[in-house]
Amino acid sequence: MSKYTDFGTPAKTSAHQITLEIDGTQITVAEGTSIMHAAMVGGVTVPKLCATDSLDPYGSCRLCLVEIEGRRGYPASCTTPVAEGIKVKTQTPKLADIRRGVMELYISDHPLDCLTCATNGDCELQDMAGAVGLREVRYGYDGENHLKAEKDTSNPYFQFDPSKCIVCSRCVRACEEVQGTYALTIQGRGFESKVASGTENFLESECVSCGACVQACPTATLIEKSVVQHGVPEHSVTTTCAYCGVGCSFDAEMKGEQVVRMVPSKNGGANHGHSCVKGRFAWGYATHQDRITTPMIRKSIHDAWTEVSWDEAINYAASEITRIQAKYGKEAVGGITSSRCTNEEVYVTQKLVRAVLGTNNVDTCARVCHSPTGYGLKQTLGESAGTQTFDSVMHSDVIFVIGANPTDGHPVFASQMKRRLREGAKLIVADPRQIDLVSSTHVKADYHLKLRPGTNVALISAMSHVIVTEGLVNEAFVKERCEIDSFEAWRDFAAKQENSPEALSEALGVPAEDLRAAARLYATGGNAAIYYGLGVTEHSQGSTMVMGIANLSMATANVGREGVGVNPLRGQNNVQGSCDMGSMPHEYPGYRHVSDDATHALFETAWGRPLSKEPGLRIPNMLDEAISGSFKALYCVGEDIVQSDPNTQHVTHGLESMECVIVQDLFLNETAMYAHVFFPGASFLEKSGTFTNAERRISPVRRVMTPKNGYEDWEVTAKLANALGYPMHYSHASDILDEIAALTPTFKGVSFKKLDELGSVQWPCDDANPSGTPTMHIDEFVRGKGKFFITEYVPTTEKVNAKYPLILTTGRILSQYNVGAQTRRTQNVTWHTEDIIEIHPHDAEDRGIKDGDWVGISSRAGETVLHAKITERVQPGVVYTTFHHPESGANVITTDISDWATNCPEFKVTAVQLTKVTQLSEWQREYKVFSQEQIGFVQHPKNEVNAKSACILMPDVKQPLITQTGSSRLMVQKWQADELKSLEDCVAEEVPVAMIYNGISHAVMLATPLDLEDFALGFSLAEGILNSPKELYGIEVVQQASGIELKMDIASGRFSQLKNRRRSMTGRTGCGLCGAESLEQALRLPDGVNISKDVFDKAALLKALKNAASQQVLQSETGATHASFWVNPNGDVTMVREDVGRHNALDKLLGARAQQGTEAGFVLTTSRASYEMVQKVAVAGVAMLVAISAPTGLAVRVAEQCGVTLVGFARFEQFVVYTHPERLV
Amino acid sequence: MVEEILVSIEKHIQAHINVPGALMPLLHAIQDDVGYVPESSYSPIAKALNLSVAEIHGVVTFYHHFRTHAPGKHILQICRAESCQAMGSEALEIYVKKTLGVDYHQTTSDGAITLEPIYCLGNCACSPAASIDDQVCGRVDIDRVNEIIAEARAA
Amino acid sequence: MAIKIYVPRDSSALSLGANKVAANIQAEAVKRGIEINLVRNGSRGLFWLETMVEVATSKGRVAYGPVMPKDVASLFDADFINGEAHLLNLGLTDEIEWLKKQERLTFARVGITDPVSLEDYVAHDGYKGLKNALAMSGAEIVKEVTDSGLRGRGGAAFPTGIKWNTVLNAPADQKYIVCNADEGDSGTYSDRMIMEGDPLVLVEGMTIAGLAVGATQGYIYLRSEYPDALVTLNEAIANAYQAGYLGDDICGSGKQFHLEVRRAAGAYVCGEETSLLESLEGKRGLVRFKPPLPAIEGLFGKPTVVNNVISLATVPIVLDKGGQFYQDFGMGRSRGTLPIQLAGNIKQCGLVEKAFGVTLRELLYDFGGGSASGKPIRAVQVGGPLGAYLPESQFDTPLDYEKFSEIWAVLGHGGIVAFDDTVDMAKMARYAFEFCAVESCGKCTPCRIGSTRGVEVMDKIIAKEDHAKNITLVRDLSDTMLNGSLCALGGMTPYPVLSAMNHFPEDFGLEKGQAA
Amino acid sequence: MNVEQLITMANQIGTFFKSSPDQEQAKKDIVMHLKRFWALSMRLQLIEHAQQEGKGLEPIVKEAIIQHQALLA
Repeated sequence: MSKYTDFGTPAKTSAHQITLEIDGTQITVAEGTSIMHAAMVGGVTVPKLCATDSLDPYGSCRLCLVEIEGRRGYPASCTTPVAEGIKVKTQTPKLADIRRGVMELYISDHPLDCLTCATNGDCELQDMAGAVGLREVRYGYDGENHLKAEKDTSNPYFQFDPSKCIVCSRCVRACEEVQGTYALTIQGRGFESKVASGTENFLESECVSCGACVQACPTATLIEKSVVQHGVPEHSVTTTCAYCGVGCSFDAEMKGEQVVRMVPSKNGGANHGHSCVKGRFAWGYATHQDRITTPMIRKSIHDAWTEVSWDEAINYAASEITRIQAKYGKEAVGGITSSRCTNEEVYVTQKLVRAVLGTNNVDTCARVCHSPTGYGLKQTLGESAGTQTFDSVMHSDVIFVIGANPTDGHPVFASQMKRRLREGAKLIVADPRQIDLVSSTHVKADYHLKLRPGTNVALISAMSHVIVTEGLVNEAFVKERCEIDSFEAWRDFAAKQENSPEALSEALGVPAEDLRAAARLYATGGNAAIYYGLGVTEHSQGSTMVMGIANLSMATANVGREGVGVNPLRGQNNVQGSCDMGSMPHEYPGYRHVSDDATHALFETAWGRPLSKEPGLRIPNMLDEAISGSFKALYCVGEDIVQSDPNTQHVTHGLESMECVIVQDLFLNETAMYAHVFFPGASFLEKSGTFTNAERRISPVRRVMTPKNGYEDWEVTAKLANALGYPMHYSHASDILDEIAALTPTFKGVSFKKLDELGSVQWPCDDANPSGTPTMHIDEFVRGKGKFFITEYVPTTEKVNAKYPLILTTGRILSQYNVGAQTRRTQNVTWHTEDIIEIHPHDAEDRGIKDGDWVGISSRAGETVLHAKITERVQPGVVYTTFHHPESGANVITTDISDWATNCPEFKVTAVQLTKVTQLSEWQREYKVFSQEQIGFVQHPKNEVNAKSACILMPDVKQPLITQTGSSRLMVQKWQADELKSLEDCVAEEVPVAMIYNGISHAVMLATPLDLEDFALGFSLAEGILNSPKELYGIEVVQQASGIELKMDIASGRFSQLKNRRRSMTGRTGCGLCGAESLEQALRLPDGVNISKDVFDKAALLKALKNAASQQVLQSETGATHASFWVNPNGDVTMVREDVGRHNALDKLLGARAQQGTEAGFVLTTSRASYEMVQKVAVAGVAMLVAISAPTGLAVRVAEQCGVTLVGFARFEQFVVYTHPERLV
Repeated sequence: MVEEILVSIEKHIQAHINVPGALMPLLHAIQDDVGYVPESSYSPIAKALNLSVAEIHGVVTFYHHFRTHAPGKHILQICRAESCQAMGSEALEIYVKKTLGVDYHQTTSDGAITLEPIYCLGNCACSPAASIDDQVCGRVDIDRVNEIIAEARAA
Repeated sequence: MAIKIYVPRDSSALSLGANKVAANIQAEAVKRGIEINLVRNGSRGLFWLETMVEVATSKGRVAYGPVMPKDVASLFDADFINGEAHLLNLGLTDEIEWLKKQERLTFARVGITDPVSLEDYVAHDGYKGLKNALAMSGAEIVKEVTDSGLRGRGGAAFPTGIKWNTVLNAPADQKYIVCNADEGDSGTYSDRMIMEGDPLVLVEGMTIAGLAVGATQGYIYLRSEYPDALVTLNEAIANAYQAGYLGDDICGSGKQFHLEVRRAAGAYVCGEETSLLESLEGKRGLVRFKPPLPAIEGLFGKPTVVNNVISLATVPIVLDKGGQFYQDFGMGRSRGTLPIQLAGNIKQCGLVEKAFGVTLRELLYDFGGGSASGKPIRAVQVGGPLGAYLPESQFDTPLDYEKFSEIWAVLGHGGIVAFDDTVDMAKMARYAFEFCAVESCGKCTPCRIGSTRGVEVMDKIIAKEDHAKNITLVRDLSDTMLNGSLCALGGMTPYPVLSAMNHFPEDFGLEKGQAA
Repeated sequence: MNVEQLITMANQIGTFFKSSPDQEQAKKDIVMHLKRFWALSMRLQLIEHAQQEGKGLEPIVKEAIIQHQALLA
């Protein structure tokens, strides 16, 4: 499958070339190259197992031994460097013997299950056994071995099967060398050597699931579960990750339209074959059942959605925009694009707004993240972009990280940075919180400047003061490269006593000596590079700080070559690109102002429409104008402003004030809940285009599967333009890119053809730089001379006081991405199920808060409730949370305060108070009701996760759908003697249990997860699969997310009988879940249910209970049957069906009802309520199921998610309401 | 007890924090003090030395000298190397195992003695050799080993 | 004037009750009102005579041995403090034939001095070498060592001077001297005897090495099985610091050298220099591949001299008396002396320092006095658990690196373990694999899996299961391990296995002629 | 839109530029910033407010707006 040559050891660069002879061929390579690598260069393949060119040589497998003329022994070619004139033989009879001998040893401790192994055909061990000609293992298989070693399936994405491990240590080394986490080791020694994490299992370990170990494994020991499931892929397409600003290249390895796995591309310019848990594994959202694939429209946000055709949706949207512009004027509409969009999508959207709608009201989500970067770097250096490539960090001697958390936010680049740090580069971290880089495995910051949130500019002033007053300015550089007047003004400003570390130390909360030492290190430690993130930009002085950073780099000559520079770490995949593409209201593509005459003329000519020369509204301005009544329609592409923008109440108020909100997205996101038109979006796997990462690297996004929604996103925008009377005739994203290149000097040389050739290219790419520009500002700044700005520290107006004594700052976490719309719909939730609030032990103590308590967080803007985590990672007075879950309402509490230059919100500083609480905040409770209502408005609400996430915070339904316990406790409402009481109840559990024989899943039963071994044996005997308990060699109970697997090892004779039986069978015997053979098929939430909104009177329920019994004819005769009743809202039983089976009785009733029309009412059953019964009722759209007996825990959770009211123990004058009590009045 | 152990572990960690290649001396210090290297020490050691828990696990399990659980009150080691074999150590091993009722790496039911194999104590001129709690014994015959066991049990 | 009585503190002597003997002497002297000065010296190396007590008399030191604790009273009764006759009286120590026949250069002071006493050390020619070295340049010191012909006594026999020269010429901000004191070979104990009997000679040797190559920090990597050596070393180092022989200003020269003992933790493979370095760095003791040599990238990636205890302990005499003096001993390319350790089934086990060239037979019979059991010596393993087994027919081989190599054997660390005719060589071959399995670091496949398979195949051979096939298999496996292993542990395990099979085929169920 | 919001934003801009040693230049910079980054509707509203006393506006901001209102409108 791999399309890459593995040279075995990393390439070496050296000016000195060495020529040697390998198998008679003269080969010339750089000095330091291994013989193995040289051989591969010369086309000679040497057998190998422990060597791979992403890792340093190791020399353990001993397959790659060679003979060198005149030297003793058989040196390993991976660890032996080339030498001038040596003659190497890679194939001799002696070498063949040794290799075969080694391979014989390997195979003597390896299962012989190649044919049924998941990597059959994609296994290096298998290949090597063939290559060395192993025909026999004379040791036999009765010796000591590891074949019974237990499999570790704890990680949701990959499994570890030590029985297949050859202890090559590639996984351990990859975790160390490539990822830098050191989560793996070899445990024990000698024959007992075993890959281990030192913890219970992979999931419990320090592993960050980057996949490097899986990538490195030459066998099936560490393997993606998706490959186990789907088999080895058959073709691959190289594309670009849609997560963070690192912009990793991936090979989507496919089977037809099925993605089998995403493999980081070795040729990736940003990632060089590395990945993180998001890009590598969290792509399942693209095919998640929550995807909405049919366009929808509605008149009001309080109406249900109507599914319509694409044409209808487009025409409706166009007519609304036209109507609104006619009524309120051109400026009453606008568009917002997302940094998750491709360059081409952003381009066509801003083109639509500017050329078709005739306004510059277009903005992008960079507004709320890196807009100060664009502004600040443009002002100082002349270009709104970072100055370096990621690889540049390998030349840095001092790395200064400010307000960024690369190991969580930019993990793949962080790994590279950590590699450089392990090589000895110095590290300064400026962050209020102790991020991992401050102190983690083999990394320790030389200085952690633990400043108070909101004091960045004081920090940069203090450091500038040291540099200016201690003679650390590089005068020659400044004189040659910078505007001297601006420098002098800055110098005089910085030199003021009020800017000294001593003067600012208290405001910063950082000792003056640390500030001085850090400044000296930055100025004098060699190549010094600054990496910064949203901790710099998301402040009221965000732009000031960016300019301060640029000042510092210019003053010390740390810009304009490799290893130095100013490096904004862009949050999302295409922040750089979306800004480049003219999505800001004041700029055309390439950062050219809308008022600039030449540019204006260029675009007017190219687009053939009159264009406005006035800057448009920014996102917050749009919302403000909406509230004040002059902004009425919004086209929002791929962005979820309700969740991601500050002061949620303000955002939703703005949206509610609009007449037409058009949302284009994969999912019914939070913003879509306020929309009138929904255009289904395409995932990155379904479209073509380009993303531009944080290092200005334009990488191709290639379509690997057909869009589920029918169109790529740019096509939808183009259709809208067409409907608005402006034809856009693009046949492919490449046409758009060509137009961009034609109109934008910095992109002049960019084309899909070039990207195919080079893989990726860093802009500026033009005639002078046809292969792009890795490092900017080399001889001259883009603006000519660099310009210094005075950066006076102005404390934010968001101040702590007695009422709000703590500062809340926000950030993100490795496993989740931004608003979580993607990652929450993957198994990444395993690591981060909810947003929590971090609080220092002192602050917690003061407030009586304990770890895990519910804590109310109130600010001047609002209040929300999260679970507390007590940690010294935060400093006293500072609390911290993430914003990945909508119900967390992190932005309910953030304020409107924003950057002075760009309106980038001050997410990082909110004054709050924390108190221990017992219930969710009012906003959260309202949100829950509102979001559930909105989900209900979708005709086909494939709403599992949405619904789940909407209620996941509720203590009573917090657990996952599947439990592993025999029973669960939950809070219920009991109605007894006209009194409603909340009490705790205990319900039995049922769980899908798969019967798996010798690896083949045969049947799935719903069972209480107790005594499962007995269940397995009893079932097997009863079903005639086994004749005697002796034929069952072993049972393994494996807990999966979707249920429990009973893996039975049965006699081979019985197994072949079972296979024959299955082949000849039309249906399966045994009473399991009908048709389900595997766990994946077992638990399906009803698809497309439309639960009626009926409400019922309690009296009607009690009445029905009284009357029902008398209507059971068969039961009264036999005393042995179940019945299901249809009860109308008056409490009259209008239909009854009986059967020996409770499911059958229900099916009969629902069947009859389907025939006889849809009278309002609910179902009453004489039995207990199982998961399947709830499912049946939900599919039929029935709002309430009343059971005489108890429900199961699974039934309760499913009912909760489907919106069904579930009542149990309904007898005599009492009943217990388990879910949706709001329906009973 | 557990608290005490953690306190003394922390003390040793602090004493070794700036030692180059600190892990081995630190593990020795902990084992000398506590009698073994508790797995609960991995995480604080890792944090202090900027190592991973996995690395510490790898190191502890590599060296046979380190143990992760408390041994018996006394540790009896019998040399299994060639010189001692040449002088009849095999019979001695069999005898000791039978007498104590344990195999290697096991502890007698009264918790008094943990039996361990050892490969050379450097006492080859006085084979067969054994050691009890780091005290080497030479020319160990059945009588001598009975004496050693009795003394250990009495102590 | 107090009477000087010597009772060794050597751990072999301790293992035979030397502490009890010393305590009894002390008590008895008090009881009898005799003023004595009890010195705890190293062992003279005549272990069949331990505990050997010496008394300083006007005629010289008189030895008594083997002294059991219960003998002490009778010694006093016999007036041993004046060297008088007793059943255990061995005469003047210097006149003991066994010692007289030796050429003790490295072991010149062992058993004579108080190991941790600097005065005693200096009084017996200690620190003369260092004094000379301090007046020389690094290159001059290296040349002297090179000229001596000293080869690594750890087993690999690499010329010490050449190794030092590489480190001398490697530019670096920091270099290290590492002493390999992980003496794990069965049948060897000379390192231990030096460290317990004359640790200062090692300290001096390492200091000279530091001066020679420009290293300022030394580590002694000491096996954890030597707790007594740890105590003597630390005492000696502390005393050397105190007296200004270690530290920032050695003997007022302005040159610095620091020294620290680090304990190993029970891994034979850490006697291999690269895994030793890994272990010193706090890692799993996995073998590193070479190049890079430790001399270029050693401890913490810096140029490092890694030498065995005996090699370093021999340096002071080389610097004291000159390279030529040392070079004059020995034969062929094996120059100087070798401290040989007699062990196993030998009547008179002990340390024999002789110039290269002495034969095995002389050692086994002239020094050793034949087997302890009185039965014929059937096999001898030289050079530790990875050394070949030699039959009687090879006993006339002179101890010389090259001569041993010619008969597919190794001298190693100079340990000789004898077996009488009750030995089952198939079991010894099995044990060789077993030892390898117990001690394999697990990095390379031939050693990791091969050692365990070797045990299994030997079991089958011993059980006569598929005999012919398994004989072939064990030879093939040996070939794979020999040629394929990363280090000597796996690579030399075939030495004992194949030599046993070739020299003693009958123990493997083979006819004599079937052997090779 | 809410004029208070505009005042806050304008004052923030003023605060940045007023640290320049040249106050006339600072005023120009304030106005140019508003001109380049603010929508016309917002600018007009701000001018109107500045003309009517300009309550809440920092003096330098108010002066800048009044002084350069032709440029802004």
